[in-house]
Amino acid sequence: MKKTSVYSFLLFIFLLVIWEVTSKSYSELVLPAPSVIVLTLVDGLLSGYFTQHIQRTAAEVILGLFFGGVAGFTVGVLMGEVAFLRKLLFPYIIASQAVPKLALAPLFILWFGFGMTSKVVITALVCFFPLLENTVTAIQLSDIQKQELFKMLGATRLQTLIHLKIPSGMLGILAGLRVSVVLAIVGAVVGEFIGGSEGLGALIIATQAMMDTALMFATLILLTIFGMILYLTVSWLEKMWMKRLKKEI
Amino acid sequence: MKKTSVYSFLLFIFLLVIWEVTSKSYSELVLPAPSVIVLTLVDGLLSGYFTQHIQRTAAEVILGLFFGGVAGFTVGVLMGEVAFLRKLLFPYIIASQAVPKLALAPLFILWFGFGMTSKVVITALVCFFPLLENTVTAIQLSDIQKQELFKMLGATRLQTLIHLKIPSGMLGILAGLRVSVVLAIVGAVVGEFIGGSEGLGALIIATQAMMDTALMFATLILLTIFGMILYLTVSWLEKMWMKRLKKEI
Amino acid sequence: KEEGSNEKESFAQLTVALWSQPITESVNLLVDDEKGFFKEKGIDLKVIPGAGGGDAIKNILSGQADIAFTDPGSLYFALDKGEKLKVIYNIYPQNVFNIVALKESGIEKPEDLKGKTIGVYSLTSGTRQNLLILLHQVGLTEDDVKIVETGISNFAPLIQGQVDATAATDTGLYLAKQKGLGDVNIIEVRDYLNIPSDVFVVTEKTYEEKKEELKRFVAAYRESAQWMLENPEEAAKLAKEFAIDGKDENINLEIIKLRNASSVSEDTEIKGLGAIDADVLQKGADTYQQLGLVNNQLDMSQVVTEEFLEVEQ
Amino acid sequence: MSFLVMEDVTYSYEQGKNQILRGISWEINKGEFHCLLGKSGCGKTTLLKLAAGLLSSENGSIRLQGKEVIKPLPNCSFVFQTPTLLEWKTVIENVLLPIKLKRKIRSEDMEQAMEYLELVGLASYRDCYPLQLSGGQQSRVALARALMQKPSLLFLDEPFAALDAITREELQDDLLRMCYMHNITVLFITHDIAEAVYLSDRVAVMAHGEIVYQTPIMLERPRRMEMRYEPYFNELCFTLRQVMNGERL
Amino acid sequence: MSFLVMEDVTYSYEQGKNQILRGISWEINKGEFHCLLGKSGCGKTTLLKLAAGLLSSENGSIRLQGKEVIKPLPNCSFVFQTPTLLEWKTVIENVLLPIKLKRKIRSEDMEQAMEYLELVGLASYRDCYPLQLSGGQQSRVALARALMQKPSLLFLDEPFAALDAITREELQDDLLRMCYMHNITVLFITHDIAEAVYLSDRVAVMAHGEIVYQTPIMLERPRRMEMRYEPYFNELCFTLRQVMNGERL
Ligand SMILES: Nc1ncnc2c1ncn2[C@@H]1O[C@H](COP(=O)(O)OP(=O)(O)OP(=O)(O)O)[C@@H](O)[C@H]1O
Ligand SMILES: Nc1ncnc2c1ncn2[C@@H]1O[C@H](COP(=O)(O)OP(=O)(O)OP(=O)(O)O)[C@@H](O)[C@H]1O
Ligand SMILES: Cc1ncc(C[n+]2csc(CCO)c2C)c(N)n1
Ligand SMILES: [Mg+2]
Ligand SMILES: [Mg+2]
Repeated sequence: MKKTSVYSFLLFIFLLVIWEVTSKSYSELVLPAPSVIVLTLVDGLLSGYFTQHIQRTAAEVILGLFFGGVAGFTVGVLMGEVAFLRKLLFPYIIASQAVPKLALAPLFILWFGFGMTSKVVITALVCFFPLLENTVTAIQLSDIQKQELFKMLGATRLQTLIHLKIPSGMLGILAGLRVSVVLAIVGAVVGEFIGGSEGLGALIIATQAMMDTALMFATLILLTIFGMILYLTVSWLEKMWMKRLKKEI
Repeated sequence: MKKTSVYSFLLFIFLLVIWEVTSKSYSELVLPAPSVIVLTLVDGLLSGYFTQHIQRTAAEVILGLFFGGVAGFTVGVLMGEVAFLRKLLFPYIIASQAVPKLALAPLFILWFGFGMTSKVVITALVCFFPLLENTVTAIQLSDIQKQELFKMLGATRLQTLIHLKIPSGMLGILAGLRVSVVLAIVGAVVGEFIGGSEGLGALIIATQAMMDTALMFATLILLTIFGMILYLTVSWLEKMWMKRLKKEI
Repeated sequence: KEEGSNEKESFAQLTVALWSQPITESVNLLVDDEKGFFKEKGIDLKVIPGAGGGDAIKNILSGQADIAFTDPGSLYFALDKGEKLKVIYNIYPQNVFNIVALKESGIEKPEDLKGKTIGVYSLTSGTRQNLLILLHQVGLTEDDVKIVETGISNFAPLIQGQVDATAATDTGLYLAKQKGLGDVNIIEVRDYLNIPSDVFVVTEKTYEEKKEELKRFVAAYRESAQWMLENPEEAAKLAKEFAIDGKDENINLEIIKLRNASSVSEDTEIKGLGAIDADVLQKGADTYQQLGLVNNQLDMSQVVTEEFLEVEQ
Repeated sequence: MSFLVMEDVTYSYEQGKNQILRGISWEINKGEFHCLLGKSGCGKTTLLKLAAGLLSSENGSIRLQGKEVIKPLPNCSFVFQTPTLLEWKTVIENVLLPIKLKRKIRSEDMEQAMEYLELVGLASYRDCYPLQLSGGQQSRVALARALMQKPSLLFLDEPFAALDAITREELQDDLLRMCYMHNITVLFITHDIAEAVYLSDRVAVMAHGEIVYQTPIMLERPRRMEMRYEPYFNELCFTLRQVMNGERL
Repeated sequence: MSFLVMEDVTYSYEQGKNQILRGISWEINKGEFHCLLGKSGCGKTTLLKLAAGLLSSENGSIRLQGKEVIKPLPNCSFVFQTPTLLEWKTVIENVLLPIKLKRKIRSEDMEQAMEYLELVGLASYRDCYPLQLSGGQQSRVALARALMQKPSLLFLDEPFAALDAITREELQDDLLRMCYMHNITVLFITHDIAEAVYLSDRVAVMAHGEIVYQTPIMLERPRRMEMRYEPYFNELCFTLRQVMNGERL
C-alpha cells in the first residue's frame, strides 16, 4: 500500500516536470509553469486573497450538497419504492437534469436572487441526479429471499427500507454520492460563473479577464483539492461500511 | 400503467398552465409564455433553422459519449480489477472531474483546435466519471462464492470479468450510464458555450445575448428531448437485461 | 447614531446591474462605503453582477435592478424586441474596441483583414459585433473573413499564431502586452464608428416613477467618475479591496487610466460627464440593422433622455 | 378446532402454466407438529410459503384460526431453506432482528437471544458476521432468529439439512421441547424420513403437487432416543419410503 | 502411489487467531472415494477448499500427483455447499459454463450437458432460470456442472444435503457409477453417516480441526441397495456415530 503512494507520487512529480519543461516554450498566458502557479497559490493563501472566496464556495458546496444529497436520496428511496412515483416523476427529473443549468442561470437569479441561494440551488440540482439514480437502482436490487424474510417478520415498508434495502444497497448509493460530491463543486463554480462577485468560480472568470493564467490555475488547484477532500471523505465512509461487512478491507 | 401516463400528462398540463399564467406578468425577455415558445420551436423546426445545430450537437454528444463511455467502462474495469491502478490513478481522475471544464475551455481550444474535437473531448471527459465510478464499484461487488466457483473452473481473470463480474454488476453499470448520457449533453452544450458557432449550446449563447428568450427556451426543449431519448434508450437496455434475469419485469 | 436610522428611511434604494463582475474599471461604483458619493445624495446603492450586457438589461426588466450598466448592442437588441427603455447617461463615450494583429502580419487597416482569420471571444460578444461594425464601415462582410470563437483568452491564439488578428478591448490589449504580447498593429474601431461603449439604461417605468432618485443617482455617479478622473492612484488602491480583479495595484492604475480616457470626449468637455450623443447611437442602431443584427428601425431620439444631465445650481 | 386449515389450494408460478400445487387440503390442530415429505421439486416449499401468506393461492382458501391468510401474520415464523442472514449484522444482531423491527431492544431480549444461541450451540459466535460461519452454523442462527419471534405457528423448511447427525438430533430434541413448552404449532419440511417420523404427530407425503399419503404417528411424547430403534418406528419409515418411491399408493 | 497428499496442514482465517485446522494429514489414491464426516463447524469445508487450492495453508503441504497445489487445477472440480448458479443464465447455460470458459461450445458438449441433466433428473428444466428451481433442483444442476468438467479429482461439499432420501440414493448410485467409469478420485463431505459408508472406500471423522478417526470400508463394489441393511454396514454406522458423539476415541 505504501508502495502505491510512492508510485502515485512519482507519477505526479513526473507529470510536473513534463509540464514545467513544456511551459518554457509557451507564453505564460497559454501555459504557466507549475513553479509560477505554486508561487501564486502560496502567495494568495498567505496574503488572505483567497480566504473569502474559499469560504464562500465551500459554504455553497456544502449547503448545496446537503440539500441536493438529502433530496436525491429521499426521492430516490421514494421512487425506488413506489413504482407509480417512479413512472410519474422520471420524465421531469431527467428533464431537470438534461437542461444545462448555465443557460437557465438568469432564471435562477430571477427566482432566487443574487445571493448565495441561487448558487446553492444550482449545486443542489447538479448533485441531486447521480445520487437519485444510484439510490433508485440500489433500492430495487435487494435479494428476493431477504425480502421474504422481512415480510415474514411483519416488517413495515419503512423498516424493510431501513434495515434491508438501504444497507444492502449502501455501496451503490455511496458510488452515487462520490459522483455527486465531485459534481457539486462543478455546480457551485458554474453558478458563480454566471452571476457571482465572490467565490472561486467568480475568481476564475475574473482571472480570465485579468489574463492572469497562473492565478486561474492556482484557483483550479484549490478547487481540485477541495474536490479530493470531499471524495476521500466518501471513500472513508465506504471503508467504514465495508469494515462492518467483513473484517477485511 | 396507463393510468400513470395519464397522471404524468395531467401534471404536465398543470405545470404548463401555471407557467402560462405566470408569464403574463413578466416581460417576454425574462419569461416567455409556453405558447410563444412552442410557436418558436415549431417555426424553427419547420424552417430548418435548428437542423444544423441539432446535427452538430448530436454528433458531439454521440462521439463524446462513445469515447467517454468506452474509456469510463474500460478504465473502470481495470481499476476495479487492479487495486494498484485504483490507488495510483484515482487522484488524477478525481482531479480531472473536479476541475470546471468551462474554465479550461480556452486551453482545450488551444490544444484541440476550434473545431468539433474540443467539444467532443469535453463531452467525453464529463460522461467518463459516473460510468467509471459505478463500474469500479459494481465490478468489486460480485459474490465471493461465485468468484470461488470461477477460480475452481480455472477461469482467467478476463473470463471472470466477462462471465461473472460484468453481468452481475450490470444494473449498477447501467445506472452509471444513465447519469453519463444525461451529463454528456450538458458537456457538449458547455463545450459549445465557450466557443462554437454551431450547435444548440452556441445557439443558447446567441439567443441570450440577442435576448431572444423564447428561442432560448425552444433550444432548451430540444436539448431536454434529446436527453430523454438517450435516457430512455438506456432504460430500455436495462429492461432487456432484466428480462434475461427473471421473466417478470 | 440615532439620526442615522432616521435618515435611512428617506434613503432611496437603487440597484445597478453591471455587465460584469465588480471589476476595477467600475471601482467608482463599488467604493460607496468608503467614499459615500451616493450616500451623500441619499442613495443606498447596491451593485449586482452579470455576465454580459444582456444580463444587465434582463435584470432591470425582471425588477432585480433599477439601472443597467450595459453596452449599446444589448440595448438595441432589447429595443428590437419591443421593450420600452431609456438611456439616461453615457458612461464611456469612447468605443474601446480594437483589432490587434502581430506586426509581421502586415495588417494595418481594416481592408487588410480580407481573407484573414480573426479571433473573437464568442459569437455574441462585443468583440464580434464591433468587428462586424468595423468591416461594415469599409464595405466588407462576415463572409470576407474567417471568424473563430476563441473563448475569453483570445490573445493566446494570436501569440500562438492560430489567428491572424484578434478583436479585443483597450484593457485586454494592455493586459496582453503585460503578458508579453510583442509588437502589434492596432486598428481602433473608434476611428471608424465611435459609438459609446457603455450607457446607463432604465425601463420607461422606472424612468417615470423614480425621476427624483435617478437625478440624484446621475449626479452622484458623475461625482464618482470625476473623483476617479482626478484620483486614479486612490481608486487603484481601493480597487485592491473592492474589485474582484484588483490584485495588482499598478495594473489597476493603468486600467483606471484607460477607463478615465474613455469616460471623456469633446461632448463631455462641453456638456459635462455623461453627455449622450443621440446621433452616434442612432448611427450604431442603423449599422446593427444593416448588419442584420436587429430587424426593426430604431428611433434613438425616443430612447435618449438628457433630462437628468442638466447641471443644477 | 383446527388451527390452520388449507382447502383445495392450487398454485402455479406463471399464470396458466403448469400447476405446482393441485388441490391440496390439510388441517393442523393447535400445538400439533406436522411434517411434509416429498421428492425434490414436488412443491413443498411452495406449499409452506402459501400457508405462511408469502404467496397467495389462486383457488381454495387458507385459514388460520378461522381467518383467511392473505399476508404473513405476526405470530407466524419461517425458517427458509437457505439461511438468509443479513451479512452486515453480527450473529446476535441477526437473532435480535425480529425484536428490533417491533420495538427497542431491552436487556431481557438480549438475554433471551443469548439463550437461543446457547440452544443452537453458537453462544461463542455472537459477535461474528454470517460470512465467518460455516454452512450449518448459519442455518442454526436462522433457527434461533425464528424462535426469537415467540411464534405460535412455526414454518420450517429443511432447517437441519446442513447439519450432521449428532447436532441434528440434539436440535430435534431441543425443538420438540421448545414447541411443547410454548405450545407451538409446527409445519416442518424435511427430506429425512426418520426425522419426520421422530418429530411429527402426522406426516404427509407430497408428489407432483398433491398430497399422496398421510399417516398419524402414534409415538409417546416426549420422544426418546430409543424410539428410533423400535419396530413401529422402522416400519413407519419403511412405509413412507415406499410411498415416496411411488411403490405404494 | 498417492494421488492427493496432505501433510500437516494448518489453517486459520484470521492470522494468528484461533486455528480452524490443526495439523491434518491425509492421502487419497487414484480412483478412491473418501468421505469426511464431522460436526457442523468443525472445519470440513475449510479442508476441502484447501485441498482444492481455493485457500492456501500456512504450514504443511498439499500435493496432487506430486506437485504442490497452489491454485485450483483444471482437472479438479468442486461442488459447493450452496448451489452457486449464475442467475442470469439458464440451467443448460449454467451446466455448459465450464466448457464455455475453455472453448466454443460444440454440439457434442450440448449433448453431453443434456445427458448429465438427464442423470440428475432435470432435462425438462433446461431453459429455466435458477430462481425458478427448487432448492434441491439447484444443487443437482451444480452437480451436473461439476461433472461437465470431466474432472479426475472431484470435491463435493454436501451436494445431496437438500435432497430427499429417494432422489439422494438414486444420485448416490449414479455418482458411484460415473466415478468408477471415468476413474474419478473423490473427496466428499457429508453429514449423513450412512451416505458416507455407502459411498466411500475410506471415511474420516473430523472434530475441532483434527482428524480424530478413520476407517476403511470393506464393502464390495459396485455397491448394491441391500448392503445398506447388512450388519457390517450398520455396525460401521454405529461406530462412526459414537466417534462423532465423542464417545469413542
Ligand atoms: N470466512 C471465514 N472467516 C472466518 N471464520 C470462518 C470463515 N469460514 C468459516 N469460518 C469458521 O471456521 C470454522 C469451520 O468452518 P467450516 O465451514 O470449515 O465448517 P464445516 O465443517 O464445513 O461446517 P458445516 O458442516 O456447518 O458446513 C467455523 O467455526 C467457522 O466459524
Ligand atoms: N419462483 C419460481 N418460478 C417458477 N417456478 C418455480 C419457482 N420456484 C419453484 N418453482 C418450480 O416449482 C416446483 C416446486 O418447487 P418447490 O421449491 O416448492 O419444491 P420443493 O418441494 O421445495 O423442492 P426441494 O426439496 O428441492 O426444495 C419446482 O419444479 C420448481 O421448478
Ligand atoms: C468597457 C466595456 N468592455 C467590455 C464590455 C463587454 N461587452 C461589450 S458588448 C458585449 C456583448 C453583449 O453582452 C459585452 C459583453 C463592456 N460592456 N464594456
Ligand atoms: Mg424446497
Ligand atoms: Mg461446510
